[in-house]
Amino acid sequence: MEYLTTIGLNHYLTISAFLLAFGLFAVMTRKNAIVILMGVELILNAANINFLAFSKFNGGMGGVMFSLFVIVLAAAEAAIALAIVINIFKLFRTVDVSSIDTMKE
Amino acid sequence: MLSLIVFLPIIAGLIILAVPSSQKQMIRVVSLVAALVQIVLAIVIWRGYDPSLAGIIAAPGGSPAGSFQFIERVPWISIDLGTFGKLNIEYFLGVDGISISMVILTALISAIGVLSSWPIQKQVKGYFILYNLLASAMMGCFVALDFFLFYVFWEIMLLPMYFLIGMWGGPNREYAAIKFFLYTLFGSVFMLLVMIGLYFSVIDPVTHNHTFSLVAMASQENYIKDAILGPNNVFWRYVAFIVLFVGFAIKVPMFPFHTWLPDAHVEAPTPISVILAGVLLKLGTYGMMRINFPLFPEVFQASLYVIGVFGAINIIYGAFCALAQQDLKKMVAYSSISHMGYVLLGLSAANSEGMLGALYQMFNHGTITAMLFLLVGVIYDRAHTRQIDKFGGLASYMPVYVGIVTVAWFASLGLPGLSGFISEAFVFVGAFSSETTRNIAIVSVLGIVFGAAYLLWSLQRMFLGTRKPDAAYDLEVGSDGHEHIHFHDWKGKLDLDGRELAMLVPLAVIIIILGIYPMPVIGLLTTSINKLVTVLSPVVLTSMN
Amino acid sequence: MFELPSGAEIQAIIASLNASVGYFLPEIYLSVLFMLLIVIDLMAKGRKNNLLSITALAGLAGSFFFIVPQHSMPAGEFFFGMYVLDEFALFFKYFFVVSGMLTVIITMADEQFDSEVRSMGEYYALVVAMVIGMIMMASSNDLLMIFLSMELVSFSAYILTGYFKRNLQSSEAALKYLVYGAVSSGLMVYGFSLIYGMTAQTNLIRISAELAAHGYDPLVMILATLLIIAGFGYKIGAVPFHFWSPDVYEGAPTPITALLSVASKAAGFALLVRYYFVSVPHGLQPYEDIVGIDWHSLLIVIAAASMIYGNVVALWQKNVKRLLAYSSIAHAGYILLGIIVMDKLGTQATLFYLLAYFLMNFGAFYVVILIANKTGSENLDDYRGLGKSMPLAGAALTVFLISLVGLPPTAGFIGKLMIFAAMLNKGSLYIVLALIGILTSVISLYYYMLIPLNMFLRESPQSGEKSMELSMPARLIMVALMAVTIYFGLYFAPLSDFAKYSSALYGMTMH
Amino acid sequence: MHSLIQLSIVVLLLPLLSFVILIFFNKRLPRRGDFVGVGILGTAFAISFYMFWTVVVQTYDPAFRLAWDFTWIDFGNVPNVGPLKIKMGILIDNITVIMLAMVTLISFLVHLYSTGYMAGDKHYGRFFAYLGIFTFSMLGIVLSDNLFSIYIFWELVGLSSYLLIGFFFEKQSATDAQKKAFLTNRVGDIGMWLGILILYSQFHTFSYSEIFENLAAGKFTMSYGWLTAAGILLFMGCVGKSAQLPLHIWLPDAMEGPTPVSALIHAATMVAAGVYFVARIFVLLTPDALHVIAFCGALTAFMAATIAITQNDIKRVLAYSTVSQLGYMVLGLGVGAYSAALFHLLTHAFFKACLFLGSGAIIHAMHHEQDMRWMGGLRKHMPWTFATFTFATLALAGLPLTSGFMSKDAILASAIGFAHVEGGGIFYVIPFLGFLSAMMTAFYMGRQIWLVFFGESRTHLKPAEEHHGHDAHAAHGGHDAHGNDDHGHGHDEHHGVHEVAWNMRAPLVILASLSVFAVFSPDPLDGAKGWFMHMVQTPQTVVGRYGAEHPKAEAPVAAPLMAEAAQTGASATMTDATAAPAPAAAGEHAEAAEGPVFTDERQMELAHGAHAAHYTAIIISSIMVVIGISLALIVYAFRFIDPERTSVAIRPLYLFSFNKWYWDEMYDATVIRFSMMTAKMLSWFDAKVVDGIVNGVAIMTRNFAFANGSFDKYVVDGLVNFTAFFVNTTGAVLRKLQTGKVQTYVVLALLAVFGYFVYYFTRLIY
Repeated sequence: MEYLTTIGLNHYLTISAFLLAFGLFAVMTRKNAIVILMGVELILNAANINFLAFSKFNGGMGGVMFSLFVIVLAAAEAAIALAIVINIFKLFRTVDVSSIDTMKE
Repeated sequence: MLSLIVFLPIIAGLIILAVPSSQKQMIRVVSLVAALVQIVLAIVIWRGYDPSLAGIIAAPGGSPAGSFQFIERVPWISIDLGTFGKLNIEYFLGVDGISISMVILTALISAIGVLSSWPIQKQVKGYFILYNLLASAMMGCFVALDFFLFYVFWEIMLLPMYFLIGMWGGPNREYAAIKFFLYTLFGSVFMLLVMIGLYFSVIDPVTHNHTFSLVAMASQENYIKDAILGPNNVFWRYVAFIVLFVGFAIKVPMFPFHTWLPDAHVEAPTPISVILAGVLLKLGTYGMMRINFPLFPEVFQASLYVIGVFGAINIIYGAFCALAQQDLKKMVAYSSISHMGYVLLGLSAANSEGMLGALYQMFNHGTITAMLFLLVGVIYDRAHTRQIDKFGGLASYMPVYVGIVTVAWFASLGLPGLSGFISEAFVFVGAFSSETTRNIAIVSVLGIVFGAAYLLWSLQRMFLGTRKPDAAYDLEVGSDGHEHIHFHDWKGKLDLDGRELAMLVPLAVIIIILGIYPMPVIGLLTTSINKLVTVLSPVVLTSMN
Repeated sequence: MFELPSGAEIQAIIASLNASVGYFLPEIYLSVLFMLLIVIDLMAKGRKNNLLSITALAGLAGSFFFIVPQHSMPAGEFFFGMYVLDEFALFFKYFFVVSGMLTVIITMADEQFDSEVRSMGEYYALVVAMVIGMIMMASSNDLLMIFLSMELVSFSAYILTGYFKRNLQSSEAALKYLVYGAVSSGLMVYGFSLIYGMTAQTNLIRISAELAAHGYDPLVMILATLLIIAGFGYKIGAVPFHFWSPDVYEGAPTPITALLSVASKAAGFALLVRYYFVSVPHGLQPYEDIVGIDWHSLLIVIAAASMIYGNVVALWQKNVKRLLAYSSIAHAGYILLGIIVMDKLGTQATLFYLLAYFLMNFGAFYVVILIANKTGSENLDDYRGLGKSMPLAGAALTVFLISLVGLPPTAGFIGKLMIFAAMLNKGSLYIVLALIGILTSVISLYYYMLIPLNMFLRESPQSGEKSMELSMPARLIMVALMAVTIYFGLYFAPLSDFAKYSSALYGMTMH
Repeated sequence: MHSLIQLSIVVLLLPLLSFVILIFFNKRLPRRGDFVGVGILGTAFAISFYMFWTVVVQTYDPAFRLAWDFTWIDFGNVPNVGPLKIKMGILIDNITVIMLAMVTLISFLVHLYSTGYMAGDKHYGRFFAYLGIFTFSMLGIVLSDNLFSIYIFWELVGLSSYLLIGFFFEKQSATDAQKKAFLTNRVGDIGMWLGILILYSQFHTFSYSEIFENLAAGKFTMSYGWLTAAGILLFMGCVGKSAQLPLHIWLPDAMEGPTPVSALIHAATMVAAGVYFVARIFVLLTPDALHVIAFCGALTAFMAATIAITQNDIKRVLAYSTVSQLGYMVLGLGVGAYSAALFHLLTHAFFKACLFLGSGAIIHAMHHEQDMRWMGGLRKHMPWTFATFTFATLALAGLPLTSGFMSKDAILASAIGFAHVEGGGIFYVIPFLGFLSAMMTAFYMGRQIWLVFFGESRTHLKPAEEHHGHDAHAAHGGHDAHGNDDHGHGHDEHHGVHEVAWNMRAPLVILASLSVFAVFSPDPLDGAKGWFMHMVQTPQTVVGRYGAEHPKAEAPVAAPLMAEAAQTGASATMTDATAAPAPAAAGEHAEAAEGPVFTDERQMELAHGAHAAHYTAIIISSIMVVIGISLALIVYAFRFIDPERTSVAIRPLYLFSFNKWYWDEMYDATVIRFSMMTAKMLSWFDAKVVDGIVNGVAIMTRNFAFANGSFDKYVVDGLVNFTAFFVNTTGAVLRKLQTGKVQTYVVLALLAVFGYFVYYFTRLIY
């Protein structure tokens, strides 16, 4: 029962792996652009968890710094993404990415 | 000197670039002048050429100076590549017995081509710019002694040719042009790999650097034993040889890579057909003699029989195909496939007679086929058709034309007294004298008959007899009671006019003179040919490795 | 758990920061330029004058003033190993600045902007931002820095791609680019996190040292590497991470397409080279890779796939921009060949090829824009008969395409020559790969020649003999590009010397 | 340079000069410049007659020989061969001189004759030009001293024959005939060329003398079979030119040419060139080769004679008789009767030329009527022609007191001797066929004389459509009006049939008088006593040592002697004959001393055999001739036998002969059709298969779903191998991946990553 009481690296990694999987799942299956972007956020956060966990267990501040930057960039990305999606909605009257395929082959 | 003769047309092209495109006559004249000057230069080179120097490989001591002539050698690009020496590309021109005749031929045919381009009215400016570019590139190929330089010229030829066929060609020209382009490019891209491989395998005996110099590459002792194309690396040497051979064979064109030729010829305008048959095809066999064989002599010795067989196939196969053609130009195209077969056969003999025959055949085929295509062009201009059975009885109405036709036709079927015969004769002499190719020679002799067959047959159907009912021209009885013919919408002179004579007569004269006394040309070649044979002979190889 | 740094340490940090700033001047300068442009835009609101573009152009040109002195500086890392300065980085600084300038120039030529957008607004600022980002990509020596710079480039690129707000294709392109980019950068970061986890390092050089010194879990290594490759592959647009590029290239404003297809691709390669060479421990020979992950064969597969796929699919394209997009995928493959060889000559060849590619691709896009200005179309069929109405453009385009095919006498030919030379120099090891390269380039001939074929060999359906005369500056630029392309095809010593000089990476000695 | 050499060069070049002048300027000259041709040929004849006089009459030496050559092509120092030069040159010996005189004389006479015969033709001037180039090349053959130059002139003769046969090029039949002639000759030339190649590949020289020396010295390293092959192949050249089996088919058709041409080329000179050539290379023919030659000649002589019997066209009869006579000559060479064969060549040249010119006169007088069935009774109208024609006929038939008698008889005698020497059996077929054809010759010539000159005119019997079927008025260059006019007159009693003018009559007389025995030999029964047989003697073979059957010849003693013989142009001298020990000769015949004495046993025996058979031959042949002539008289003069009914009675035989043994039909059915089929097949193959394969299975891709027109047209045909198809497919499939849906892209990328992962994972585990 020891491994339950003390939370080890693997727990973190497992969670991040799950997050990554969810994120990818969302990106691949959801039609709504917004949801897809949320999926992307999940992926980034999975990475964050990794960084933090590793930096906690191997020592050193690198991971923490990295996660901070990732969070910031995620925010910026979200902003740009929303702008583009809104523009898309204006033009296409939908945010269903699978129906936005005027260019192909 | 050589630089001048190579770049003269390009200079002309630049001048034309400056001329407003409305000044058609001006443009033509500029090109003509350039071409004539080129001929003069060629004659100067011919007179100044010393037949006693062999060429092919460097003189003892590794410097080409004692062996090649009119050498121009300046470092072109020299880059330090750190761990493995420098990348040395030289601007290296020179002539020896193999190239001298081709230089003369190229100058001659280019000039003839300009004359025969006279009637072209569509986008004259562009046409002559491309034409001059082409002329320069061809000349460059024949005098380049640096593989890199050779390759550059070789590739530069493709594009003008593509446009010249594609823009000024017949109805199906797009197809022919792209086909020509893709075939020849396919042949040459692999050459690029071989070229690089050779570069890393060869050391210049003088500078002790890697080099692209064909002269250095031609002597086996300059090879690094274990390099990728070094003597020990037998497998890749064979591969390289085959790759090069295919590359050149496509240009020749050798069966089964020949199918681009008839299309290209049928679609190309007359002057381009002349250039194509007169010079470009020679580049294939020239490349073999200059690059393919001397660089891989042992592989060459091993593959004599195969080459000979392909030569024989070309001869017979081309003749048969020509026999079946309805389109005169297509027939001539196949005939030149057949005639280039003789060159291959002669090369496969690997002895002086054969090689000399082959080289001389290259020259003669240049003049003769040029004449044939010009004559086809003459009749096509008038009748707008080349269907053999759309004519008949022209001999009565265009005596001069038919007279020259007879000369050309008989030259093409190898009639003694005309230059074609001598070369073919020596090809056979050589091929028969070599044990390897004796049987092939015996078979190929059939080509003589079938060659005569299709030529005489077309001669009879088009020019002898009487007018066919559905002929391409009308028969009318003139005021003086004599019969005349006239072609629909042909305003010009019925029989040959001055310009056409100016193109045809010189060629005819050359063909006859060289048929009676070939030494003026052969005298230039013999030393080099003997040298080449020595370089290729197995004895020498064994002594080297 | 983290103890605060002592005053002395802080002093040291500040000192080193001060020292480092000297190495960072060009980037700082460009950032200033970036803000300046925004300010100008705010002041000259809505008005369509060339003020912005001229400023951008001059400003970018001005950055040379800061870049050139850096040659004298010793190669080394600064900002605590975040950032390096070496010949390799310098090369790309020039590369990106010049491509930025060219982008500005061809933007000025593009009339589509007049119809599509009301003001150029932040357009030039974003271009500059992208340039900064790419420069940083080329010089970053730390996972964090890589991530930051990549995102900087990507974000500006997203916006620029979608810059034609009312244009369906442009917006769609932006969305696709965004989604795809976001996902792949996310994956990359995840990969980074794994690397960090194994080595507790983010600095490439130390990562390499760590990996070499202590062991690592091969399985995790594989996963990390693949995820990182996914990120890089998306930047360089190599198969199978290329899918975004055709649509984006087609949809984006043509100058941006040019910028993406040349500069951001090049940035990706810079990144790849640095990461692959520096962070992955190597023996003397590339194929003596560390166990568990085999970058070498991985890249070979990617390269071969890119060359074949790009060229083969390009055969089908009817839209010239899209056609060039596919060709750029193929070229990614060719460039990879140089990286795979992974020696001095290979790197040199890679850089040289990038330069040649830079010339011919910008040239091609420029002519495409000029033609689109006149005909309002990028469709192959609308190119029919253009050779007559605009011969100069036709000639120029033909030269650029010939160069793309890799025929003499053009820079493109030399590029291929050097790449293949680098491969054959390794003996018969890479001959098969070289053969693929050769064969695919024959295929490429066909679709490239389709354009001259339409321009020259075919008559335009509406036989209007109206000759579309181009403006004098446009002609000059075109001729200049054409001349340079041919000049470097005939005398390429300076370029290749430059490439050789630049093939020195900090923290790695190449053989 | 010896003066004779210089003269011979002049003689050689004069006709060329005439050609050059006439081909370019005939329109500008008065009378279309015919006088140029006649004048130049006259000069040429005068010079060559001077040569003939100096050589034959003054220096009366069988060993006479002059040679001169110059380097034509210098190969330099050829590896494995050493210095190599291709020489051209002139060889003058007795045969040369005699041929020279003969050719120039006949050519001159034909020129003269043509001024009358061809008068008013559209291309009158060009005709003389062609005659000029022909004479030039013929003289070239006669004078050349090596195989290469003789091959050159060989082909040139072919060319001029081509031009002259097709002189009336508006006539389909004429153009067909000229093409046929050229191609058939080419077939023969191939063989000749291969023969030359065999010899060259051994000795790296073309010159007769050097080849003979090397052979005599035993330097021929290939097998005896190759040597025989070389002989037979060289002989093939003669088969083509001299119209021997199976390549004789072109000669009768060649009668489409103007009649003077037939006289000059296809009777007297060119066709004889084949025989001359075989004589030149006689010494290197192995016994086996000689056997082949002998049989070929005999069969030809026989076949042609049988055909000649049933022909109606006056010229065709003569043509086949020419073939038959050439057969005699070849037969003669085959059986080793070297001098006899050449003798027959000479005599035949004169009387056959006379016959052709005579027939030409008749045709001319009959307004281009050539069919003997519609002639008759001409002796009253054309006495000169009648006389000369008849005498020439007798010579041809070989009646005593004519030149033909002596030569033909000499050949037949040697044939008998040959059969003896070879040990009889099958070899007796040769003399048998010889005599048989002698009889038939007499018969068909008698028939001809009678049909043409005796009886009453049968012009009116000619059916109208036949009339036009046979009219040759196109010979007047398509002057329809004029031609029809002539035939309009045709019906009433020989209106306008008259003796020809002097310029056509004189040649007849000269040629006829040259067919008298006295010209060649004092003894009407024995040509061997004449100057010709003395001047032209069978040379020593140089191949005696090769092959198993002559061990004696390989004795070292023989070698130097043979080398000696070879050096003197391979013609044994009297001094040799007297000096050399002649063991076999001593006993049997005293006359043996007159003939040359051979070191080669076989040749020795042949000589004696011929001698022994001399009188036998005379008797048999005379009987045969008499039978033949009397048969002709019985049938056509006294009409004891009705030819029509006979022909019906033996219809199959008649048809077989009348249709020329169906040779043409056979060739059409086999060779020609085969070639044309092959050609069609191959060109189809080329267009469809080769192009198709090389261009990558165009068909398959053409039906390919996504392929748009331009694509497969350009790429598929363009790309230079199967990749086209591959590329096409993959391209079409791969581009489907680009769905335009961004999520698909992500999925695909992830799949790729996953794929890599799995791959490495497995590699890691195993």
